[in-house]
Amino acid sequence: MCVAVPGKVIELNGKMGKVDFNGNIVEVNVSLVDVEVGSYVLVHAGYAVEVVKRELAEELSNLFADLEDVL
Amino acid sequence: MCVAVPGKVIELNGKMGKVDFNGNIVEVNVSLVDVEVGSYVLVHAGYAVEVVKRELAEELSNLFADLEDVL
Amino acid sequence: MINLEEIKSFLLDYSGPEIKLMEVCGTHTSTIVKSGIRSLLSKNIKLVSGPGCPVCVTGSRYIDEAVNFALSKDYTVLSFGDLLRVPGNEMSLSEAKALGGSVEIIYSPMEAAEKAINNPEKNFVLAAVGFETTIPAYALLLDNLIELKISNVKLLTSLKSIGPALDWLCENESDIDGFIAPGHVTSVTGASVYRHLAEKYRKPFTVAGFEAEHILVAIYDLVMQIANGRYEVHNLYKSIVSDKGNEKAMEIIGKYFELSSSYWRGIGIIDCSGYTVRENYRHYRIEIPVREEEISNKSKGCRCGEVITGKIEPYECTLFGKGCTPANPVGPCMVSQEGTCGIYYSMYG
Amino acid sequence: MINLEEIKSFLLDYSGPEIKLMEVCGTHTSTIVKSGIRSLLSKNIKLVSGPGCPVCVTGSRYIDEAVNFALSKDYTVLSFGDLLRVPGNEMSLSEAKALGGSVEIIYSPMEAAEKAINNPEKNFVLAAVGFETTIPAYALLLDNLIELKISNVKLLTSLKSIGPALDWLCENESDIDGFIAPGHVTSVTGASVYRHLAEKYRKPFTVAGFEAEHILVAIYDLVMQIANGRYEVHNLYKSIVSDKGNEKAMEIIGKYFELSSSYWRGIGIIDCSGYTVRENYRHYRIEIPVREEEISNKSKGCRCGEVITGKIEPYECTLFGKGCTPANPVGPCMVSQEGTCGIYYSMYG
Amino acid sequence: MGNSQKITMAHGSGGSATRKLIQDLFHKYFQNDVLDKMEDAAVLDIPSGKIAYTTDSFVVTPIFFQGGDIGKLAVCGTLNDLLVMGAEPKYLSVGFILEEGMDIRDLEEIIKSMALTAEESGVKIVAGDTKVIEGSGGIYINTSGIGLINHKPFHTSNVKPGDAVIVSGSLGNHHACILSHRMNIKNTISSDCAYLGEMVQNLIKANIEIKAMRDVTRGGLATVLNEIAESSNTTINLKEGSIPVDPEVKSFCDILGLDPLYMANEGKIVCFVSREDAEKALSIIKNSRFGEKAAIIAEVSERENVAVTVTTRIGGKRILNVLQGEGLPRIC
Amino acid sequence: MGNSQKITMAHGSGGSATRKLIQDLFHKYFQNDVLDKMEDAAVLDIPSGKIAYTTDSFVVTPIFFQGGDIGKLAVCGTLNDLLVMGAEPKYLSVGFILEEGMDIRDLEEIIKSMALTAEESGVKIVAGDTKVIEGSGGIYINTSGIGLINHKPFHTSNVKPGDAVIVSGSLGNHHACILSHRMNIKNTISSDCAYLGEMVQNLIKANIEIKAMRDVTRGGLATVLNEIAESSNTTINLKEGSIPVDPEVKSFCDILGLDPLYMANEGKIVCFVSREDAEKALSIIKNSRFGEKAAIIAEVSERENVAVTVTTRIGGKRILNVLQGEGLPRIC
Ligand code: SF4
Ligand code: SF4
Ligand SMILES: [Mg+2]
Ligand SMILES: [Mg+2]
Ligand SMILES: [Mg+2]
Ligand SMILES: [Mg+2]
Ligand SMILES: [Mg+2]
Ligand SMILES: [Mg+2]
Ligand SMILES: [Mg+2]
Ligand SMILES: [Mg+2]
Ligand SMILES: [Mg+2]
Ligand SMILES: [Mg+2]
Repeated sequence: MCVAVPGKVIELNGKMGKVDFNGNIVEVNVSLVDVEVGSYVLVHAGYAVEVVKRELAEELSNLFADLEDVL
Repeated sequence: MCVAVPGKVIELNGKMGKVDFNGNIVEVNVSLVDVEVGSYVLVHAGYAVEVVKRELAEELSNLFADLEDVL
Repeated sequence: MINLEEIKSFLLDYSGPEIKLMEVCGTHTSTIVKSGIRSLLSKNIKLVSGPGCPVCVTGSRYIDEAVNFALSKDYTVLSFGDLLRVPGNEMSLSEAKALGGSVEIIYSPMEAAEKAINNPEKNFVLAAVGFETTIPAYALLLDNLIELKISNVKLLTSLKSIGPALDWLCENESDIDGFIAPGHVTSVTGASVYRHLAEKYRKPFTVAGFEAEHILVAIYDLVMQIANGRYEVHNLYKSIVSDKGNEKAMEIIGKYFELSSSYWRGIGIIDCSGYTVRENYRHYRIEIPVREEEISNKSKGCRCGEVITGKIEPYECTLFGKGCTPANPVGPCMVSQEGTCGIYYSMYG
Repeated sequence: MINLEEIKSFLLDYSGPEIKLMEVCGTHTSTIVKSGIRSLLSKNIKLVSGPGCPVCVTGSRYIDEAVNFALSKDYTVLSFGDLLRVPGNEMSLSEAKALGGSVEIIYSPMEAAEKAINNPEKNFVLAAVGFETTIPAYALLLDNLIELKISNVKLLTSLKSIGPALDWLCENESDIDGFIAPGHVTSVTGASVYRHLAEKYRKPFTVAGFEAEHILVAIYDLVMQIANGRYEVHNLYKSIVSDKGNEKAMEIIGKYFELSSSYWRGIGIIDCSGYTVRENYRHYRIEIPVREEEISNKSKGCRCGEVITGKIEPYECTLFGKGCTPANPVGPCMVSQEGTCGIYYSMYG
Repeated sequence: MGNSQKITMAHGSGGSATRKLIQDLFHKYFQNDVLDKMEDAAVLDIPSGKIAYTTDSFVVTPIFFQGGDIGKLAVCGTLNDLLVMGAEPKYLSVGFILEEGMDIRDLEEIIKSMALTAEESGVKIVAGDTKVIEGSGGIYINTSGIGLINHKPFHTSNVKPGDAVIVSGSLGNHHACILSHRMNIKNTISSDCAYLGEMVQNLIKANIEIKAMRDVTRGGLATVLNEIAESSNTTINLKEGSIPVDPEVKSFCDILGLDPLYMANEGKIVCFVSREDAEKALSIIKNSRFGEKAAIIAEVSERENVAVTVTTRIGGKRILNVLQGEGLPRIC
Repeated sequence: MGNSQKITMAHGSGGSATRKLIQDLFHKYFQNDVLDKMEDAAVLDIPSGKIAYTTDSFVVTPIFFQGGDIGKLAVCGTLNDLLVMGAEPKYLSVGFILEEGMDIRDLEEIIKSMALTAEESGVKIVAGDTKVIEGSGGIYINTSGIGLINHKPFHTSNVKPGDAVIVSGSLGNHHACILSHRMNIKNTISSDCAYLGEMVQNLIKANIEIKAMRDVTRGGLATVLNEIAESSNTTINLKEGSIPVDPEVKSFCDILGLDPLYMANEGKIVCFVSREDAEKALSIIKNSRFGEKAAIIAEVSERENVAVTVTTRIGGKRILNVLQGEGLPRIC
């Protein structure tokens, strides 16, 4: 249900946009996020839930720094 | 379309009757003919078109007499 | 008393003047072909087929209407199987069905009531074709619909009366010497309907049953009448047919239907030759205007009209067996089980 | 800075007081099981699963309603695939489909608009289940339906808010020492929603992403917080989750939906824990009363309620793997891809 | 659980539900040393020589009818196709395509019936497959079969002028039976669905030289005779009066305007033998199971310009063509 | 005529329309000395020994997809099933079930594709059947196949502790390709649908002792490995990191929450060889057509209390069960 994955916005067309997930292109409603072409967004059930602030590799390598911040 | 065959009335139930064609029993609307159980009727498209006055064998053997009558 | 063998040798050896007889009814055509009756006749006795197949005389526009209902999501068309492959201007009901249109085959018009009751959310259009034999069945259906207050069935009619068509033929095709009258239609209308035609056009009419013997005897009777200059109406199907017919059946036809002008494929519009649902039952009818029709593109080159009127035999049509086969029919005469071209094709290949 | 290997050895060797953590989100449960994370933890760290699978917390009466619409000739039910095999009191949507009911699987609520446009003669009922992650998609659909004046789609809702459920859990299940907060729901609501709970119940909340590393780090963080007597809300999914969440998304939820009391399977009715379509859009909503439910006959013996609230693990249910398997589920927890029992069954057999 | 009584898409997933279906039904009833191995293909020992190999799919509705069911039909149909080539049927494969909503108890009945028919016929079901499609509870079955040919194979090209044509029984019963169900006409017409192994075996044992043989199925006798006349370049002359048709079937046909010569059978063969062997062959067939009503119905002559002719009851002559246009749906 | 472009019930009648369809399509493209005889069964010469025999039905939608179509699938699927038993595929039967409304040009494309695939694979289509059912233009194909076994047949029971497991390429491509069409996700994922004859031939020629082989189809790798572990009474230990999955397929799976280990393939085998042969076998497969991405993914150990285990990327351990519940419909 709450499966959601990050992809790259490659086209914008009003409320709708095309998002690329490693070569898989999906029509997505982007009206709830502020994005431009090239942004990464988290997509769930056909709409962009959030802008992704950093890619997965970066996210994981920063995870330990984030941990240190909160501990 | 105008395929019609004679069968024997074996059951009457108001407008409807059961007609037996050599063991094939069909529900038939009999409201346009005066029949009783045991009568033969000519059936077309689910209704009895006419009472059959004589069976096929009799019909064919009388055919030549009928011909003589008209000739 | 003459017997079958004597009649057979008479008909095979007949060397009098050439005689052309028309069997009006498609079921007669079928018996003639299935029994190989032509092989039992002198070549001086010619049998031609008439407009007695209801499917064959139906116009292409009627098929178009039925096809539109089939393709519309809101309607289901109920039809006799024979009508399914008749080409309209765009396609047949069978093609409409293959394209996802809704068409259901029925065997008796009265099934429509049951279907309507069991599927109240659907709207049914009954493709109602036929002659006086079949029309009482539609009348009985209407009776039933009214009694049970069923409102989701309507009739799309192309119903025909055989008498006016025979009148037209007698008027226009003077080389037909006599008629084998259709046994089952006549059981409803009564044999007396032919008397006026017999006298007006001085042609004999013999009502026949559907066994091979019936046909042979009727041909013999007609040949003898013609030889003797007679033009009487003879009833040689006594077990079923009476002079006055089935009056109850004619009455219920009259209750629900009225005579109207009607288009016959290959003939044109004939006054008072069709039946439509009466005005007071208009809730059950779908209106279609009566119009002259061009031969449609789909049946270019089809000579059904001439086959139906006894002018040609099917194999005289250049499409017969080539462009036109039962699997890929061009005209309705190739489609129906009673269509002359179809019958000829399956028997003579 | 600590690294993954150090965290792994810490968690495996941990010998402090027994700690019980709840991962609220079904997708977290899935990562935990798929990555074999339990095999990497000391037995003093126990993970239990929470009510974070929307399918699992849905009542059987809701399924009954959907089944009725599927079986009625007038409606087609649109549903996420996960919901299809959840048993109602009579049957599941999948069984209704096998019986001829009309059910179509969708992947995004927004597909409903397209289906409605392409099939104007049909009436669609959208089985709308989900948490705050999914609810904006329904709101966007309603936006679309209104804009395009589409009137043949209605929502049958069982929409939940995760906050009130966590509140209930903190109140009622005091032996849970900390929560792995659901990453995706939190991206919409914002991490701040947990602050009030953390303080009220003195329990730590750590928001985590969905890679195995995220989970390990979150567990480590929670263990450390507990060890140090802290009860803070930590966000360890910074690439997606912010403190205030997606305000536009929360706004559109508020435009079309209002909070209402809601029935949670295994828990009961919780005030203000669900969302229903607002009165001014009632044309798009199907009313269903909120009622306490008995365990249905169909799921006699099912302990889903205890699984959902972290009281037991699936294999403690006597039906697990015997009467209850994904092929023949007794409770919703065995059905859904996010249902704890189903996840356990496919990984541990 | 209601779930267990109807087929759902899960049964076609290839996963645990499929496995359970296979174990509970196919494995249970079709068990034999080969199938039990459950490999991707059956491994069979075959003596060197010729084999016959054929396939047919079965889509009849109703799936249960007087005298049989779709399962029995699927076994008999393929076995008879092997038989008429002169082969001894040995192995069958079965492919089920099930529509969602199929009743699992019905499926079990069908499988039982297939297992029983296979056993009675001395063949093994050694390979199988099941798929589920969306729909409304229907079932389609494909069978393929392998038979061993231990003597000269029968070939339609062997047919020569002078040969006699024997039909093994009355025509139209299967077709009439199926249509009766569909059109709600009550009668006692039973499908002739049967495996004719014993009959053919008896002919072979008696050293009758069988020129050619065909089972008379879809398209009816008319279609089969046309095919044989074409492939042997002969003309077949049928005597209308000699063709066996049960009176109940005859009347059924009259009601609907059907011709038994075009109707499907599922346990009838036509057999071509020399004129000399004809009477002996006839009496062997008549004394075999399912052969009581056999009759000599035609003779073969030099090719005229048509394939099949009929001498009618009243002595007329006509051509007998193949089935034209639309047959009635789903009879086999 | 429009009639000629869509399948109607008449094409299933067994009469002239059926004949015309057979002549215009099946006969035209499938021609070979056996099929051309058009008898009720094909007569085949078989050397004495063992044969492999299998059947499968194919119900995939869409019927045309990136990398293949239902016809190619129906040929490759059955040939691969013969292949993995150690047989050399020789003959195929084909049963078509066509829904009314099927586009005849589409049917022609499918038949062409089957003919081409059969030819490339060196097999003959020797028996066929066509039925028409009501519906909305769909097509279902059953194939059965016969192969000759010229050496020791492969059997899953040969698998022993210590053996290595090789998968011949990346997983999930066929399944992802089919689902992409259905869910309107644009990508370049192509079905892996292929006949793997060359690959297996190369292994045999190199004298690799193949213990067992399976094509990895419906139910995915997880299901196949479980079946083999059960039938050989071993445990198979999979290394998560070693399993080849294309990045595009991986992302596709992430979008829908799918697991490539449960997804169908149509041109992938798993091959069990001794540890000693493993590297050599791997390099042979890598150098064969369709084998570039092959990998050693697991090893076999003494039976523990579970069938298949996985060592995960982060070093966790878990059980890998067979596919549970509903797979997504009509993938093969
Ligand atoms: S053969 Fe065909 S085209 Fe010619 S008249 Fe008859 S129906 Fe028309
Ligand atoms: S195993 Fe089944 S019955 Fe037991 S709690 Fe889970 S879902 Fe309910
Ligand atoms: Mg319609
Ligand atoms: Mg419904
Ligand atoms: Mg066959
Ligand atoms: Mg057959
Ligand atoms: Mg046959
Ligand atoms: Mg299979
Ligand atoms: Mg197989
Ligand atoms: Mg296979
Ligand atoms: Mg396989
Ligand atoms: Mg066949």
